[in-house]
Amino acid sequence: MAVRLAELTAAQFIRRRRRLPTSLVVGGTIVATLIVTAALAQWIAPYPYDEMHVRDRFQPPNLHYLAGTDEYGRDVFSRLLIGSQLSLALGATATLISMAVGVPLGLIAGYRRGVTDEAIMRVLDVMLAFPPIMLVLLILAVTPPSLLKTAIAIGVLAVAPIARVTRSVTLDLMSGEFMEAARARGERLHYMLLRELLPNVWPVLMVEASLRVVFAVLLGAVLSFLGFGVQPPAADWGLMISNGRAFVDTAPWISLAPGIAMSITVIAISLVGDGLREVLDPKVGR
Amino acid sequence: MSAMSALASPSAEPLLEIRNLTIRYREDDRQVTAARDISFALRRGGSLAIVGESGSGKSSVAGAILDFLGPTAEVTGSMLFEGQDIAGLAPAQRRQMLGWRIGAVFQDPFTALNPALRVGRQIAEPMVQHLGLPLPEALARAELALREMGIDRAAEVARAFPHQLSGGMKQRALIAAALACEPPLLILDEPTTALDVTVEAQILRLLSRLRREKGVSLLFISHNLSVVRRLCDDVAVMYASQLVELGEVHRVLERPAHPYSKGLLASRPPLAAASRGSRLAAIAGQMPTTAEPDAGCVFAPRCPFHEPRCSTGPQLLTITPDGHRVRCWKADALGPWPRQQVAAAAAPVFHRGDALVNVTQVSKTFDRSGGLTAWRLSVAGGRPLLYRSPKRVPAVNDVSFSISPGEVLGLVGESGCGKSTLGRLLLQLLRQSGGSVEFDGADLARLPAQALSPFRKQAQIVFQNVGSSLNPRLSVGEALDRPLALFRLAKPGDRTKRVEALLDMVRLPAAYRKRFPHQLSGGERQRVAIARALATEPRFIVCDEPVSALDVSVQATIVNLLADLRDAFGLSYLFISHDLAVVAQLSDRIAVMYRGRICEIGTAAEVLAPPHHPYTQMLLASAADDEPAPEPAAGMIAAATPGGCVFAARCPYTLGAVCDTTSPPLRPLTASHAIACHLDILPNAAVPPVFVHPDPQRAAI
Amino acid sequence: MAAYVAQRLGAVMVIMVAMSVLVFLATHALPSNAAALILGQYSTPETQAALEHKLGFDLPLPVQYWRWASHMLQGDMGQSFEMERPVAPILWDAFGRSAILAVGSMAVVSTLGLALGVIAAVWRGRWPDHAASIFTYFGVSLPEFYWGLVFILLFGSTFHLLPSSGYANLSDGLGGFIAHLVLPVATLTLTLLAHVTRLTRSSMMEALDSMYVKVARARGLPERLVILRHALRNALIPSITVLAQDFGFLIGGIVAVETVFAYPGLGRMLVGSLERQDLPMMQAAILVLTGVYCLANLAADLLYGVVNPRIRYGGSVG
Amino acid sequence: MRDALLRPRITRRSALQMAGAAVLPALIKPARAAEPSTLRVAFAIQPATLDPQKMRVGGVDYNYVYNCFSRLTAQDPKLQVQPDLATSWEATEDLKTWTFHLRPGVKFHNGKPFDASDVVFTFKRILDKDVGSVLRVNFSIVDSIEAVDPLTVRFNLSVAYADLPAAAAAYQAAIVNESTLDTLTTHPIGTGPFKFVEYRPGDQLVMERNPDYFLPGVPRLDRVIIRIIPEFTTSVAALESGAVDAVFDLPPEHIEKLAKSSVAHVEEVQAGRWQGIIWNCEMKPFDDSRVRRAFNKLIDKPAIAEIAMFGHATPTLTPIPPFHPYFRKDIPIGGADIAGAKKLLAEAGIPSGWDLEMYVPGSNPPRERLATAFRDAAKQAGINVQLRIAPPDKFFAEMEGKVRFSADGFYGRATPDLMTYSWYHSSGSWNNTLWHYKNPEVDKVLDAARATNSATEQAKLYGRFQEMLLDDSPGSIIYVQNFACGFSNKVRDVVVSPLMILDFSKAALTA
Repeated sequence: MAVRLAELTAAQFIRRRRRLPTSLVVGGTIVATLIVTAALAQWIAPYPYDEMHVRDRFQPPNLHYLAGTDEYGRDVFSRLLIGSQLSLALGATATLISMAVGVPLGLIAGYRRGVTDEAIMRVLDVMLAFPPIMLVLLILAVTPPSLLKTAIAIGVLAVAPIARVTRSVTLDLMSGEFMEAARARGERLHYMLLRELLPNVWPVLMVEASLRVVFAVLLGAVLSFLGFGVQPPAADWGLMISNGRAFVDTAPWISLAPGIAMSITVIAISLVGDGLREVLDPKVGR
Repeated sequence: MSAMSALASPSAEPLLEIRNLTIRYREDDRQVTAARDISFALRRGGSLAIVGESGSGKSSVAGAILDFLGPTAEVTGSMLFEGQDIAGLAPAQRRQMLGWRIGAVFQDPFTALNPALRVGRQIAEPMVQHLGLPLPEALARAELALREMGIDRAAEVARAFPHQLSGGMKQRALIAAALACEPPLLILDEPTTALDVTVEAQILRLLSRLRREKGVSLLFISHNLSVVRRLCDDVAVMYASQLVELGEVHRVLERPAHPYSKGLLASRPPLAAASRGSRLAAIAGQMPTTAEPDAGCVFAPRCPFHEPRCSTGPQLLTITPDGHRVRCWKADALGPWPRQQVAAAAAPVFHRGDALVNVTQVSKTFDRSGGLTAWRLSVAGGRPLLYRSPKRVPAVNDVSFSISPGEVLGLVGESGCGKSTLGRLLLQLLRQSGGSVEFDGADLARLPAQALSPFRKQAQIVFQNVGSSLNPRLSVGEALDRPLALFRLAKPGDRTKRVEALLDMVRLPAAYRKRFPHQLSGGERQRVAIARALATEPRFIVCDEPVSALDVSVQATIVNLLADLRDAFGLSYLFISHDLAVVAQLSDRIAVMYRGRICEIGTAAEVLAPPHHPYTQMLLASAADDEPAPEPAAGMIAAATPGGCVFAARCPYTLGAVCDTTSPPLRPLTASHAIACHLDILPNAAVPPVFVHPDPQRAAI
Repeated sequence: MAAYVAQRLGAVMVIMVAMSVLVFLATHALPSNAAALILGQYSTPETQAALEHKLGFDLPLPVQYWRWASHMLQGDMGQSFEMERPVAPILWDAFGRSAILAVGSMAVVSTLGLALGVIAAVWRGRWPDHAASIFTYFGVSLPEFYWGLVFILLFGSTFHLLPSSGYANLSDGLGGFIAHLVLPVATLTLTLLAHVTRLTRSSMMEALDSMYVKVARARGLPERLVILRHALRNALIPSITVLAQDFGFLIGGIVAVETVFAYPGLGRMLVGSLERQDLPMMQAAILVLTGVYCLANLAADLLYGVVNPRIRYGGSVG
Repeated sequence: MRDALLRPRITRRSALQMAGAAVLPALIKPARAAEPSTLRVAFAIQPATLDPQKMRVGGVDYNYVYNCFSRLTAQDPKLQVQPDLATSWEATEDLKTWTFHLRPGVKFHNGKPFDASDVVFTFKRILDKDVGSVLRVNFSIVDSIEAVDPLTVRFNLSVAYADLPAAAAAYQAAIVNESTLDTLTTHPIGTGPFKFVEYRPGDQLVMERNPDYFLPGVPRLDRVIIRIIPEFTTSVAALESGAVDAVFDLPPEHIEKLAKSSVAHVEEVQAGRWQGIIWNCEMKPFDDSRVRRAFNKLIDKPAIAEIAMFGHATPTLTPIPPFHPYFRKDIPIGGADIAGAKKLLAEAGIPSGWDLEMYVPGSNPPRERLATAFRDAAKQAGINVQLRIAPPDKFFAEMEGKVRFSADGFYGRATPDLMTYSWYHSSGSWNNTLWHYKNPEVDKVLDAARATNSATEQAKLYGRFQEMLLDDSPGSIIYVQNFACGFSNKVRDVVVSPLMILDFSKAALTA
């Protein structure tokens, strides 16, 4: 084929060397802060998350209770901090589970192609044929709820999309001539997948992972709302919102605080995802 | 006289005159200059080529005229078109001129047509917009326009969607759309670069005819000097955002005045068999991306004629006595571009008996609809409920040849002819559907994949695409270290030294070990890819279009490098390229491939000299096409009749039934030369006779 | 095109069968004892066994599946354990109301999402783009039920502008019918909009950066035509697939939104049946929702085939 | 004393109600001709079944039955047994034979006349094992039932039972007609003040005025629509915006806001519905009375009532509510004694840091708060309680009575016997489901109480009963919850009963 490299114009030249996108910097900073505070929540939190101060019920935010107290007189701010652990853990665990299953499937499907590919993809098609929430509801309705199970259920949900993304990137990479060069050396499967393919799939997976974390956090909240989520007195944000919604007129801070926290988290993670995407594909960002 | 036309002439007002055009791109705090103080003029009915390598700024000039550069570009200077300075017009007014007064055709016809609109509609669009024609009338005219482009089944093409057309056909449709309102100026930005050489020749002939018949002026942007010759009166050479030479086309091509022009012409291989000792002239180094001309001549760092004085101040564009413009103070005093010559090695003699690679009747058929998706549920009665859709595409068909140790076999053919597939079959990256591939006497097909390791060490590959030939996540050092580790070719402690030695072999500094692919230029990446192939100490390398993605000057250095390595290590190559001239430069023998079959094979001299296979002749004619010749009717994606000669549908000499039904075997003409053709008297001229209109029944569009 | 349709139809059929097996197995894996559930607290093992026999729970699973699936195919969805009423009329009733909600939301999401995406792409990097992205960011940053509560408080409780719950029959007047849909549709739209908007934006930007748009500009077409005729037409094609995907999220959203707005639809029915372990209800609801999703994907595939000439007009000319 | 049933601060019903029956029909009628009056009342859950005999859970089911059907007897808001389809009744001396005299001229909604055979059919249906009515246990003392004549029914009991008329007021004992059995779950036919019109599951149940209702002048409303709105935030907003006219059974967290509203108000009565903590006395370690006593000491009833119900509840000793005349006010309810509990636990060999799973039926925030508050107290005594919240139906089907430790709650029953016998008698069905408590002394007291017709005797016996359970109670009845409903200010004369019934028969809407 006689197609030449597209002529790199000066404008493109400039674009290639742009500094990190603002979204990535801002989002990354917030996410990093969130992770640090979540990790140190036990030490930062002014009160134990389940300590009740019955006499101080329904206190609006004040100096003692930064985000007010809930119907048991528990400190909403402390619960928020502990809740960030659960919400982030749910997001991270679910995403890790789906990556752990989806990435190898996608790599193998894309690398092996043919019958292996077909078999994997058709199974994924069936998984994708379920509306997202259905699978989770089904899994959670069958057995008593727990955080890990919620995470697994949400994780299972994301296996198919992650595997698909991985596969499509892998297929792209397969046409890369460095892959053929490696095959011409007679490299083994594990080297091909782990050294040649995975590092190149990784950036795209990071973008996808950010989407999945967001999705998991939100879905976790919905499940808590529907009563299939974590168990009280755990302070998962979704459950806090769900419990606080009864007091939304009289003590709005109980549901507002976790709502704002979740909103910030989700936006920050989305910003990171968008920033990464922008780095990978300069066209999208501008 | 014609040289004058390229300049602002007071007597005849030019159609387009560019004065002191400077283009800068700004973003954030950085700034890059794409064109610097460019001035030229194009007379009515004339044609001017702007020639330069990637990044020289030539496309930015075209973009500035079309107002396509976007908000980051800052354009100064004036652009007089039909006496009016269009630089000062409002964007809407400038947009109004496009398609009406100025037509434009771009490089890649594959993406330039809107996939969601019918072709005819897209040609009719400017007529509706500018001439105010009602759509039905415009559509009717679009059909006529397509016919004018040499398309037979114009009505059918007009109703087609772009994906149903071949590349050449698309480009014809795009030219038709650009010329729909008969604009006085047509800007062509690399219009043939993405096309096969035979198609390119046809498009060039078409443009030449249109220019003659319609009197349209052409502004032709290209990287290819030889293409320019066929179409243009004048040529402007750009280097690093500057115009370095401007003049009448024959004068520039035959007696280039600027050192860069000289180098560019010299690095282009001639269409002739080369001796083992011959090397191409090459321009050392690479074009700077941010050169400041105030510091001196921008070409000085690469110029073999360079003197201290060249770097002291800016070079001015001076007029030579014969009306030529050159940006070099000592242009008059220059000799020819220095040519590198290696001590002529004796032409080696190869014995067929001790072949390193022996390919016997090898075939490869792709099942394009592989896997479960090939299974279809039938809705029509009579068939089994599930059936497998038969979509089998033969890519390589009954090919036999051998390569001796130290021999280079060139493999030429157009895109899709199966030459890359053949290369991969040799390396067992694909398994053949039939026939055998032997390496060093061992039948590779019989070896299980695991047992191929010793073969893999001895046979390597270098690819075309410099963008993807290296894993972007591995440093150069890691990439070169891997084969050493895999085949245990050096002790772990010695591997760094060995990597540096490999870099030295491909003439890269040892410090490149730490670099990543994105920090390398195209030529440097290709050197690393060659070094990686050399790392296993192979005896045989498949070079799959190793220079096609590179600029001419870089191309020459890589070809020279490959020749040096061949001589130094006694390597055998299968050198695959679509470019007959490049193949001829390096190959001992040449095989010509068309649609999965070898139609001619012989020593380089035999293949390049008559008698030819009709297809070889067509390739040669396209490559050597100096003069505009009458173009043949567009016959681009002809389907070969199964069982017949693969070339029959395009062959100007077709004999009829025998060509359609019987596949001609390779017929030896000499001990080393064989041609697969039914003709008794083979075409005997390098330049073809007038192309006979092929059988209209078969003349697919 | 015919081959394409046949292939897609075949795929959907296979997937539906696979899904029905999955739904059947999953619901039968529920540890709860259906017979005990039906009979209540005072059942005895004998009465349970008798009922299990009557319901066919003592048959081998494949036979049970066959019975269940063949009944389903004939539109017989069995009897609700809890209500002791046939499932089908209840389900289709709820389905109709959910469909109104879904179709309404999809209509708003697609028009608004496409419009916002196009606007953001055309004015990329400028304030309409930023405004659209901030709006969509906020929309997706909280789950549907939260927005639902916010809307109820704002429009229902505080300002009394709109009914905050329930459903009104069209026969009782168009005004009430629409008024009851506004808040649920707005909630669903808010959370779904981002996906469509962003994808339209990026595919629109890709289209605007494409060669054929450059060429269309080179034909001197005004920018409006370039955007509408050339860029949009191609940018819409991937949006179809995204809208189909969003339909899946919509189903999830409907479950939550119907609960918040007391909207008597299929989503609420499903959650209720899951909570009450009402097996026939649950199976039917899941199967119908999944089937609808499949059909939505099929419709998108077919539509994709229609608008994409590559599929509609397969081969090359000549 | 019985007036204490209604907490005076809550009710805002006026004298109008008293005068209403006589005056209002004349006032309302013209208005109704102009525009049919429809009352829309929001319930959080939908009716599980329309078959009265098969109902298991109170709330919406009972309310629908109350308004669409009639029973032999009814209980007024003061828990007094009143005539319904039976106009009078009497028992033989030994309290083993009861005769009910039926109201003449009553018609079912489909026009069929009502007579004794319908009563016989209904009670036989209740006693039919295959129907699985929860009432079967209560009536298992019935040996036979016979129609003496079309308007007289006789029950022959195997034991003496004083509370049969009250037991007959159970909603599952609503009288159905044999010929309408087929459509009972889709289009039920009763004899109540309202006729069933339609039921769209998940949406609404519509009832309309029964013009042939046997009481004169009622009902005054043309239609009652039961709207299903699962979220109270939504239903309260709907009440405030006028989309519904009443909200049934407001959770305590929604009372405060509505109390401040200008367009709606709350009516709240004390009710017999109780919530508490259940431990299974047959499972380790609750078979050890020291552990049971320790757990009783852990529970600070007033504090938990405050946390769980924000004061809209009253701590109690047993299922006999504090407003009942038999309630022993002299027994202190007391607070938590963590130290004492710890000591007992140590004696019983329960290690500190013991992990205990507590199963809680969900969808009930007060019950979840109750459990959470208990968890906090238990933590102080070194017990780690893990809450396991399950969907209610799942809980009732799979966990209730099978797990060793749970939170639970029951609707108030009409008589002390119904309140206690099933739960505390060793043969009691709930006892054998929940906590498996065996105490021959308690059995003796309960058996004696149900066999006497004397109120003083009963008061003494039930007083003794409450004392006996103070220390060794098998599970802790923590409080009885108030029953609060929200009403639009337009709504008049809905009778809010402590049995958690809204009686719409006399209700009306003002403009």
